[in-house]
Amino acid sequence: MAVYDRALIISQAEAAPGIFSMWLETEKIAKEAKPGQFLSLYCGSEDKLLPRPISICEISEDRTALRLVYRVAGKGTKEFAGLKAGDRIDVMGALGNGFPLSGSKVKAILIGGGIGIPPMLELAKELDCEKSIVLGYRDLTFLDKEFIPYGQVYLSTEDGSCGVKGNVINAIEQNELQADVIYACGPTPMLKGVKAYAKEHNITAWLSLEERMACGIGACLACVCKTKDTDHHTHVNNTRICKEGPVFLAEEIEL
Amino acid sequence: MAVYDRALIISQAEAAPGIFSMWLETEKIAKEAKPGQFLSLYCGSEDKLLPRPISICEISEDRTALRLVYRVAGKGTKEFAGLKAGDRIDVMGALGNGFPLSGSKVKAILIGGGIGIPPMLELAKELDCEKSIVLGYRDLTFLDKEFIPYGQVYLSTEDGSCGVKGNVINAIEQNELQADVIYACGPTPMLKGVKAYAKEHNITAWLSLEERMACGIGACLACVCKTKDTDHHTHVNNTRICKEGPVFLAEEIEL
Amino acid sequence: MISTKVTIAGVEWNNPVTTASGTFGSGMEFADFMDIGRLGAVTTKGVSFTPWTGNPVPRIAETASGMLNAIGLQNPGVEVFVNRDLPFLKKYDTKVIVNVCGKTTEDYLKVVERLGECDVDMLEINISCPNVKEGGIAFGQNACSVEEITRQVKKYAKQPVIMKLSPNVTDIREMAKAAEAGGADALSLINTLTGTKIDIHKRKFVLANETGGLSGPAIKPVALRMVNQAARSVRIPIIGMGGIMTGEDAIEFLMAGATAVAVGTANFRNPMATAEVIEGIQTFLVNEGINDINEIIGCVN
Amino acid sequence: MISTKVTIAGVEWNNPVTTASGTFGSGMEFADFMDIGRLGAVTTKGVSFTPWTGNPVPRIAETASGMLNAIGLQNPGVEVFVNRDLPFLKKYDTKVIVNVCGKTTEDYLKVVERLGECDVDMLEINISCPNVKEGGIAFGQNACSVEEITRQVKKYAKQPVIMKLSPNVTDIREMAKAAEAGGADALSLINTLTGTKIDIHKRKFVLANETGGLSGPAIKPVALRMVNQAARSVRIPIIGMGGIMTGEDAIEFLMAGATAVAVGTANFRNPMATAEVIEGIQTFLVNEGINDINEIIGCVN
Ligand SMILES: Cc1cc2nc3c(=O)[nH]c(=O)nc-3n(C[C@H](O)[C@H](O)[C@H](O)COP(=O)(O)OP(=O)(O)OC[C@H]3O[C@@H](n4cnc5c(N)ncnc54)[C@H](O)[C@@H]3O)c2cc1C
Ligand SMILES: Cc1cc2nc3c(=O)[nH]c(=O)nc-3n(C[C@H](O)[C@H](O)[C@H](O)COP(=O)(O)OP(=O)(O)OC[C@H]3O[C@@H](n4cnc5c(N)ncnc54)[C@H](O)[C@@H]3O)c2cc1C
Ligand SMILES: Cc1cc2nc3c(=O)[nH]c(=O)nc-3n(C[C@H](O)[C@H](O)[C@H](O)COP(=O)(O)O)c2cc1C
Ligand SMILES: Cc1cc2nc3c(=O)[nH]c(=O)nc-3n(C[C@H](O)[C@H](O)[C@H](O)COP(=O)(O)O)c2cc1C
Ligand code: FES
Ligand code: FES
Repeated sequence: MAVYDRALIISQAEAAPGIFSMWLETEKIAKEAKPGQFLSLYCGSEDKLLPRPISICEISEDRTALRLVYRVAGKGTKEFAGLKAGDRIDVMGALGNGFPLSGSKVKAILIGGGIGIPPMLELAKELDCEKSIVLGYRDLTFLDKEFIPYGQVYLSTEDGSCGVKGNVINAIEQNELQADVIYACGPTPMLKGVKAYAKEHNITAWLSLEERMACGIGACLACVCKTKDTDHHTHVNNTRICKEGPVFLAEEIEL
Repeated sequence: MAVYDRALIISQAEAAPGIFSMWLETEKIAKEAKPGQFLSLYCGSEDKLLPRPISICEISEDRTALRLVYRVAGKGTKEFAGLKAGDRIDVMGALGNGFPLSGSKVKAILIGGGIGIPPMLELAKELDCEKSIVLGYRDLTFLDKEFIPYGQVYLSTEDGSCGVKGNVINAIEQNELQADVIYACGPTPMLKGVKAYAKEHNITAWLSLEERMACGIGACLACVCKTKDTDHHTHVNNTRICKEGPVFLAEEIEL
Repeated sequence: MISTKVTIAGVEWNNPVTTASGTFGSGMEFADFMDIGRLGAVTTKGVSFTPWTGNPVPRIAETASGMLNAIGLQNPGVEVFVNRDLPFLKKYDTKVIVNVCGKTTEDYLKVVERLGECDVDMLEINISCPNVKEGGIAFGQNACSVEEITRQVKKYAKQPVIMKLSPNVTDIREMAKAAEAGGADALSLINTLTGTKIDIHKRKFVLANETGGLSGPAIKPVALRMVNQAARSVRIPIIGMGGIMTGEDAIEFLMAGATAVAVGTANFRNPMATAEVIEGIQTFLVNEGINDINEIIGCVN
Repeated sequence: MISTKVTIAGVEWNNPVTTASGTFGSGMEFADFMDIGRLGAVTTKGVSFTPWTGNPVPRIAETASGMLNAIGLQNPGVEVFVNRDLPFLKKYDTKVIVNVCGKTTEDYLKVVERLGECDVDMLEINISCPNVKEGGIAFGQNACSVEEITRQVKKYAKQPVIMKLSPNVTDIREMAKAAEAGGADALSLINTLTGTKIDIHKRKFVLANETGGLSGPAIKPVALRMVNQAARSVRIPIIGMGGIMTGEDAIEFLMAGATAVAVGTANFRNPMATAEVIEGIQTFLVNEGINDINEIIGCVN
């Protein structure tokens, strides 16, 4: 069940230029959190009313704290980046469904693109099977070293400065990676590519989507995505990303 | 000339419950500041656009810093009270005319009521004549001890817990204070009383007024007060408190 | 004992606080965070006769102390509402107000008729949604059509009818009087002000719908002014809304002349917002020594 | 070399930034903080034929990301303006726009006539002030009277005429078209939205005038929407305003279809606001590789 909490900031550091890593103490939320779920973070300044959805990047072993890794994209994330250890922040979570963990028999590819990489870290930790981890960047890499303990890591960069030059699909193809299931989070063009790739190779693909959110809990219908079939809740071909997602089977949604 | 500055907070302390004393390093403003002038203080949070006018309470001897003493009255002053030494704050000043310093031959009464007391401190320091200082409070006193070096201090409290029970006029009458000139700052009812008292006793009275301000520099005409004669700038019976005031000769204005 | 009970069109609420339509779903999602039974009433998301898909995304954008939305009244239709959402709401000791939307007068009437068979306390007729091409605001910007649709709805309605007015008009008093003349039992206002936002890097509108409805504290001064104008123009009670975040904000609306208030955008900043508004009102009444909330309604006039 | 020059009704400005009437006096007070000559144009406080006393205080109140004002157009009258303020403004390399107000059509015409003899670049006719009982907004809320007063002013005006529109209307397009039909050379919008605020402890309105005009970032979405609607409805150029605080905000208005922008409430938060808006526009053009600001005007349409 989602809860609202005034979380304590345990640490905050700039992991790469403009990318921040923050640990929050929030036992109420951490104890039942799952990889692929997200939090709503609220701004302290009263002129910014909407929550900022940020994925769970890691859950502490004792399940009392959560790690978030986020990019300074605008006013809200800029405010968050200014917070220090000891400050508090209003958060709600854990929200959404999270990634379903497949059994240990399968071969999985985890794909993260840009700021879609953070949620793959906790997933990599919790997935108990053979894993290839493909991380796509524009240029500067971040968080990539932390994936090493959990599987074989492949990188792609748009400028070719690191790993394969190109995108994550290029990296998969060049490294001839095989899989029964794909988990992916990243920008929509990347997800489209992954969906097409998975379909072509007949692989089950779980995609984590992004959309602007207002309530974060399924009440306002701001964050919908088109669906192939009529959605059980909305009774139209539209589903709530914050509630039924953010993780969907690729074949069930339209991108 | 008024300047805009990003001042450094040197110290901040709660002088009495809900009353804060803050020293600001702002050489540009302090070097020409006068008692009775004020600063516009700007909020950091973007939802609060208007400046908060706060009087200069003291000017440091080397004229690089200013002291402000203010009451937490609403959202803006609450934000200021949360600032700490080392933080910065946008300020503009010194604004307004300030108190005219009468010569050393006269006898003066300085009257401060409530949060109108702070500006009287620098005035008390700079006025070089015989001074009676009358400070009126509702109940709890503050800043009163700091006036002792500069003249005879008389207190009044509404509840009689300290000094004369009643208001500043009661204190003047009970102590049979005499004067050639009165300087006063405080709530409008008090200023009305002072004006009437000064008129009755034929004393020159300088009153420092308050009004809601937007620009603080005479451009918007938000902060006017009615005048006996046509004002030289506005050409109507209305004058700008932020520019021509906040200090006026009692007989020239209507309260 | 302080009384916070108010009566609107014969329906007694335990306190004057309801939810603004579209910001609270049908309450289910908020039940994790607060006791819905504490609300004076729950106002549901707009309900149409058939399911509506709404507008393309992005549907929302943040603005200074406000937000724009162009949801476009997505909803599963009145049958799903009656069979799924209404039974949920009836478990709580609160009044149920169903917000009704339509593209044609007939649409509205079919929903009103269907709800007439149900255990619903009041109907709120949304003639002011700026985000649908047909119906919605078109009905709400002209005094004659406000009066006419009100009259039609009243013919079919089994429950008291609240007409929800659009602020996108030259003179809100005219619209308020037209609704009253048409037989409305109460008014609610304001719906959102039409606005827009541009992404200067992409050189296009942020919302897929180009424009959306502005809500939140940014619009509170306009909402308060209109509630006050309406309250001075009609005798029927008013539910005031627009930017209410705290109990103090709610008190402003009551003093301006509203008999009750709705909390909307605040639910997105804080899922306990409605409960905190109720507490804030109570604290104010205690501190000011007011025994009955009805004493302050319209007291500035 | 990037060009920021824009031409409005035949008058070329060095850049598209002016001051919103009433927020910059006649510039004198701001000269301590910035070089007024950097502005594309200075728009003065409203000028009437005789001196006006304005409304009682309090005249302003702060609201969430905005403010209410009810100054009531206090001003020393056109003679003082011509003899004191105009000579000051003429020292700078900037265009001078005089904002004209009146209670009757005749009032406006007398000011317009008097300014016809003066070295003034443009006239902005304020038919949208919500804070005076007669005149002002009364002219601006009805298409027929907008057209009629525009026609009258144009008969007497020696300078290009900008009609300043009220946002307190159902359909801004009608008003824009009416002003164009009356012969306006340009439009400016938006003036303030009427709003109010209540002091719940005193149980009365904060402003002595009860209502005031809402300005600042709170209204930006509404302003942008109206500027965009007007730009799509008329061929004459538009000066857009309402909540502009930064260069990015200004770019939004230009993309929506404004040829120039005015900065108002921002001057109160920061006396260098106009200069910073000009710099922000320039930075944006550089970063986006745009050589001529005219390329982006109306680009979302
Ligand atoms: C389920 C989900 C998980 C996410 N996880 C992460 C993460 O782990 N790390 C990370 O850096 N980012 C993540 N994002 C994106 C992140 O939410 C935005 O970057 C952030 O909201 C931007 O806020 P801002 O105030 O800095 O930007 P502003 O542009 O000032 O934001 C204005 C409004 O737009 C919304 N918004 C802007 N960009 C986005 C976006 N891309 N997606 C959704 N809303 C947006 C904001 O929430 C806010 O309401 C996630 C988004 C979603 C939907
Ligand atoms: C010339 C002058 C000198 C002042 N000197 C002092 C001082 O030395 N110490 C001190 O504690 N107070 C002083 N005040 C009063 C002080 O300005 C207000 O208490 C303060 O602005 C309240 O701001 P707020 O954000 O806390 O309250 P809010 O109620 O949130 O303020 C909302 C708006 O109203 C304005 N406002 C509210 N109360 C007043 C008021 N009494 N006068 C003017 N504007 C007001 C605010 O500036 C702001 O624009 C002075 C006022 C003036 C005009
Ligand atoms: C996301 C969202 C959806 C809304 N949907 C509806 C709706 O379905 N029917 C309706 O009458 N009003 C709808 N509204 C308007 C609100 O009920 C309310 O009138 C408005 O938001 C002003 O109140 P607020 O500032 O407290 O949000 C919606 C508002 C928002 C923000
Ligand atoms: C204090 C104040 C005084 C104003 N006086 C005038 C005026 O004299 N004439 C006029 O046409 N508009 C006047 N306005 C309206 C502004 O020019 C402008 O249209 C409005 O404030 C919106 O812009 P902003 O949000 O940038 O302030 C005034 C606005 C304020 C805040
Ligand atoms: S954000 Fe409200 S339904 Fe998803
Ligand atoms: S505050 Fe603007 S004139 Fe005084």
